[in-house]
Amino acid sequence: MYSEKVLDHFSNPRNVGEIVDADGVGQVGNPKCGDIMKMYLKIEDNIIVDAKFKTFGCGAAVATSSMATELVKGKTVQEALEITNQAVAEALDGLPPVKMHCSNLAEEAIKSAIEDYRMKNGLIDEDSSCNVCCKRCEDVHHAIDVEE
Amino acid sequence: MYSEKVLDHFSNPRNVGEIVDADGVGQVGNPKCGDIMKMYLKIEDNIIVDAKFKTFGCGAAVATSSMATELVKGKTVQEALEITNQAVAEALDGLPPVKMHCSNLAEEAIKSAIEDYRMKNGLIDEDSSCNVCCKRCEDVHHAIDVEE
Amino acid sequence: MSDRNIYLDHSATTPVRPEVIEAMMPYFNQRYGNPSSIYSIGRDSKKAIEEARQTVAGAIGAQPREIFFTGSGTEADNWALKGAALANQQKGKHIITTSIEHHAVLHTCQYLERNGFEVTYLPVDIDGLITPEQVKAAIRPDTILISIMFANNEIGTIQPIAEIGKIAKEKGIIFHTDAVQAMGNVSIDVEGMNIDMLSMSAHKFYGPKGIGVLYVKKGVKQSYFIHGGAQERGRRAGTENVPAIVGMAKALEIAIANMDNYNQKLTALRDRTIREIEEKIPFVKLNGHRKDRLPGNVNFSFDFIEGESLLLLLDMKGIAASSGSACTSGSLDPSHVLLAIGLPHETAHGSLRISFGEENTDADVDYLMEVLPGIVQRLREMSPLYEAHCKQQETQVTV
Amino acid sequence: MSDRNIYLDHSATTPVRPEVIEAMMPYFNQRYGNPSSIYSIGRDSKKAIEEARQTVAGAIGAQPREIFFTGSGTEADNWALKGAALANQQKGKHIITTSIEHHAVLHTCQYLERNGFEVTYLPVDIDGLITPEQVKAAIRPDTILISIMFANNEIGTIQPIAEIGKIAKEKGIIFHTDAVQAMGNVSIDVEGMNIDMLSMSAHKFYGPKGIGVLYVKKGVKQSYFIHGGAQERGRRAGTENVPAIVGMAKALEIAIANMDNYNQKLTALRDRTIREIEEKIPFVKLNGHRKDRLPGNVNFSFDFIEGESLLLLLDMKGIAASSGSACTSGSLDPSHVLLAIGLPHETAHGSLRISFGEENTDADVDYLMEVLPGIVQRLREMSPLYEAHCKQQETQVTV
Ligand SMILES: Cc1ncc(COP(=O)(O)O)c(C=O)c1O
Ligand SMILES: Cc1ncc(COP(=O)(O)O)c(C=O)c1O
Repeated sequence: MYSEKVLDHFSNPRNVGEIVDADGVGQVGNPKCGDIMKMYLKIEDNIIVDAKFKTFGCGAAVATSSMATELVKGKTVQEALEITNQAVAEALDGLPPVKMHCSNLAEEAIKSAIEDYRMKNGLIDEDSSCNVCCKRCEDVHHAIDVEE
Repeated sequence: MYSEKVLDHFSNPRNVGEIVDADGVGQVGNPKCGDIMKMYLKIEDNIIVDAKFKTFGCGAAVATSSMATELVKGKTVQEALEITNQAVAEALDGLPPVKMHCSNLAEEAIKSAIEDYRMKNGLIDEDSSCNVCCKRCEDVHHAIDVEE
Repeated sequence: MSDRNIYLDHSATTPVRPEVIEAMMPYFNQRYGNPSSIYSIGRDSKKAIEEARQTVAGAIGAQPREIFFTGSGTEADNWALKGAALANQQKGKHIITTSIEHHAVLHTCQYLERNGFEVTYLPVDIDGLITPEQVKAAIRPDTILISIMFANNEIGTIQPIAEIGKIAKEKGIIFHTDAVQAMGNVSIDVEGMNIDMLSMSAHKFYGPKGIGVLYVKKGVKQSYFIHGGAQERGRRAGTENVPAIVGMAKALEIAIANMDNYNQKLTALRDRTIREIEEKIPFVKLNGHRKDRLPGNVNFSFDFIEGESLLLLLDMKGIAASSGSACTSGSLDPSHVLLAIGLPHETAHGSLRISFGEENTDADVDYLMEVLPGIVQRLREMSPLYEAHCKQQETQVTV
Repeated sequence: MSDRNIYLDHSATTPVRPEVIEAMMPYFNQRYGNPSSIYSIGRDSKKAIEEARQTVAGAIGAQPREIFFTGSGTEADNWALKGAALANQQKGKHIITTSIEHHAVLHTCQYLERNGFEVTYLPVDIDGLITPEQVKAAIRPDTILISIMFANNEIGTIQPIAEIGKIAKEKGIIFHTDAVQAMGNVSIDVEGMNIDMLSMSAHKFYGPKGIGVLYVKKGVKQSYFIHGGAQERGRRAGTENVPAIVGMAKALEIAIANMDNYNQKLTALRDRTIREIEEKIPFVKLNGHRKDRLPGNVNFSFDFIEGESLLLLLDMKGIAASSGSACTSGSLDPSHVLLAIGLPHETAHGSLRISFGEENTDADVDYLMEVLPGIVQRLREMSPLYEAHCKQQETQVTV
């Protein structure tokens, strides 16, 4: 079901860990849904110089976390915000249809960490905060297995 | 499904044919139901001295015809009337359940031929005639394949 | 008993091809993983199923997503009819079919009738054909489903499926065809023929028993029949029968590749047999359409004799054939198909179906024609109906 | 990737035994006749089926006439529930089952709910057990069916079936049990246990996939599910899957003959594995009853980690296991069984099921225990939940 690349990023995930003095930290997902992604970003001069993650989740969740951290490194904050879930999935040579929501999670984790960075640095209002981890879990689960 | 004995009586049926000067002739069954048995009896001094048959029907119909003619030969009319369908089936080492009605046919053929003999010889009233070939076909067919 | 062994009942079932058995073997105890499992041998099974699905889809011009494996042709028919009926009952409760469908369709229709649906059973002509016009005339505003078999299992008649599909499409009515007998014998293109659902069964084309397929065109509204696990994208539950699925695809692949040769060969055997029976045996009637029929199908009625006796005597000579559908021999009723083409009951009881297959040769027909006329004659001599007929003839002659 | 190949997922499916394959082989292309046919090779098939039916009946103390072959365990469950519901709806529309049934039963119940039936899903205790008293209390005047699985496929818990059967009998309610996981592992006597209907599936006891059985006690009112030909005495239509039927009987015969040895061996492997996991890995919880459980079943939750990742890493070490039921892995929902025994969602996601079988040895457990603790540790180190837990612990310690 998984591509070679997914399996590679799952079994040898890049950038696992914490950044103790991270400039932005984002956590998305819900343990009830079986996946949580926590992303740590180190940002200097608007450029993401380091990224690390911790993930509780399936193979695809781990692999997309790994790939997402790889993708953001070296990018400006604006560039990083433009990374779509499609881009993460494509960089992994695709994901099985039932696992596509994991790539959403990666996109959301990036956004959430950047938002944290911006908030800490007074770059946006606190209440514009997009609560990215919305009712994704229920949405996803109900899309499957429904009689047509 | 058929016993060896049924197959023997089917493939080498005894007493096939007509008796041109028969004392009693009985025909039962219905071509619509897929079986007709015609039995010819030669009766002397109340004893059945010869029996022959013609049958249109399945393997069991042919075999029971053959066995029935064997069974009646040498018997008195009264004895012959006592031959049951069970007896015919048993003499053949049994019949598959769906084919048990064929042994009914044999019993009825004997009775019908004897009745014909009796009628011709003024031994019974014409209107006491038991119309043995009744709605057997429908009965039988509807007993099978019905949802419980 | 005979030392011959000539199988002439390929419409009842076929032997599994050696190549098919070979393809199945590894899936019994080497690649035995449950396809729902994520570990390596589970993924192997999953992959095998998806490849099989692709092969089956390709054989009828469908998409793999439109192919659902079932436990038999009968299950496919049940699912097609009950699934479409239940899912579309708001729209209407009227179904159109024919009077010569296999019991898998007919008895399902009767079940639906007991549950509030109304079914029109189109009559067929003397050859077993229905016309597109008949279908068109039967359509009502509340018609939700048309189910018409591709080729008949007893008399082999092939229906004008493409024309019927066109009508169904015009009227926006779901069109199902039971192609259990047609698969491997007739080219089928579900797109071109406007077929919405199609049933098949592997054991009719040298595949294993206990595996079938229902094709369901994308977008067709249909409820599920077997509920449970998420197999077949949640639409048909139950651990997948991996060896049988692989075997079915292999058998179909070979059947499609060889179809032209196979048909040519079977048609020759068929036409020769029909010709010789008509020449050598009196009081016979060919059942089914003389041209629009399955390449391997021969079906005759022999007046004055009964089918089972005929089969038993043929069996004693080493020839396996059938009388009406093998599937119905558990019943005592004469074939509903033969009654539908207008045969009187007694003639319907006296039918013989010969269905040729791959391993048959002209020598088999030689042998059949050596024994059949004698067997028919022998049974006629034992038949009171033949006696009556002969006496009547005599009377007519002497008068 | 590993060169080891250790299969620890026998509850998902089992390899077909060589003796079973051997028994099946002749029926693919030598004795391939349709059992409904009256000629010699048809009769051979028929005889093989009837012998198989006798074997299966004998294994559970039933009469051969009460055994019906189906295309899967799932079909048997669907038929049992839908058949009894439809045939008895005049009497009432209430059904009792449990919240931990296999989806084949649960989703069928949901289907029946959508069609006007009312279903009580009995909750289970922390070990996955229900009590006879719960069943008794749930019975209403309109209860027509009780369906309670013999042994659970995920956590292995075995229910008090005989006691429940007794209650059902007293109240005159039809009692069905899904014994798909129990067959071959537990002695079953349908008479003594007052079971009216029982489902089984051959691929769970080293038989082939795609074949199941529904036992229906004589006299139980039940409508048919698959309509068509007259096979299985007209109650389950479709050409019989002769090789699979023969294989199922052979597999069951061997399973019953070896049951004591088999159970002893599996119980030892199971108990050792449970003990060692509890000793060597922190933050674990055994799921299912410690004693009343299937001999080969081990099911643990590992806090802070997710099951699929665990399975993938085990697979990379050559170990095949499962997380919840293999049949449900197409879905993203955490196991309904683990939720029913009271696990929080996140813990339910982190479960591992190991199910031992015939070919497993102590060396397999050695190897499992060599790799499992490290894999769990590795995933925990990657987990934000474990990080949060550790930080909390630290805070508590420093305060
Ligand atoms: C308890 C239980 N019931 C039913 C089934 C369904 O059986 P099958 O997959 O043969 O349809 C399974 C296994 O998948 C099971 O474990
Ligand atoms: C036309 C037709 N439909 C359906 C079936 C049923 O197929 P199966 O026996 O595989 O269930 C058959 C054969 O038996 C058939 O000939």
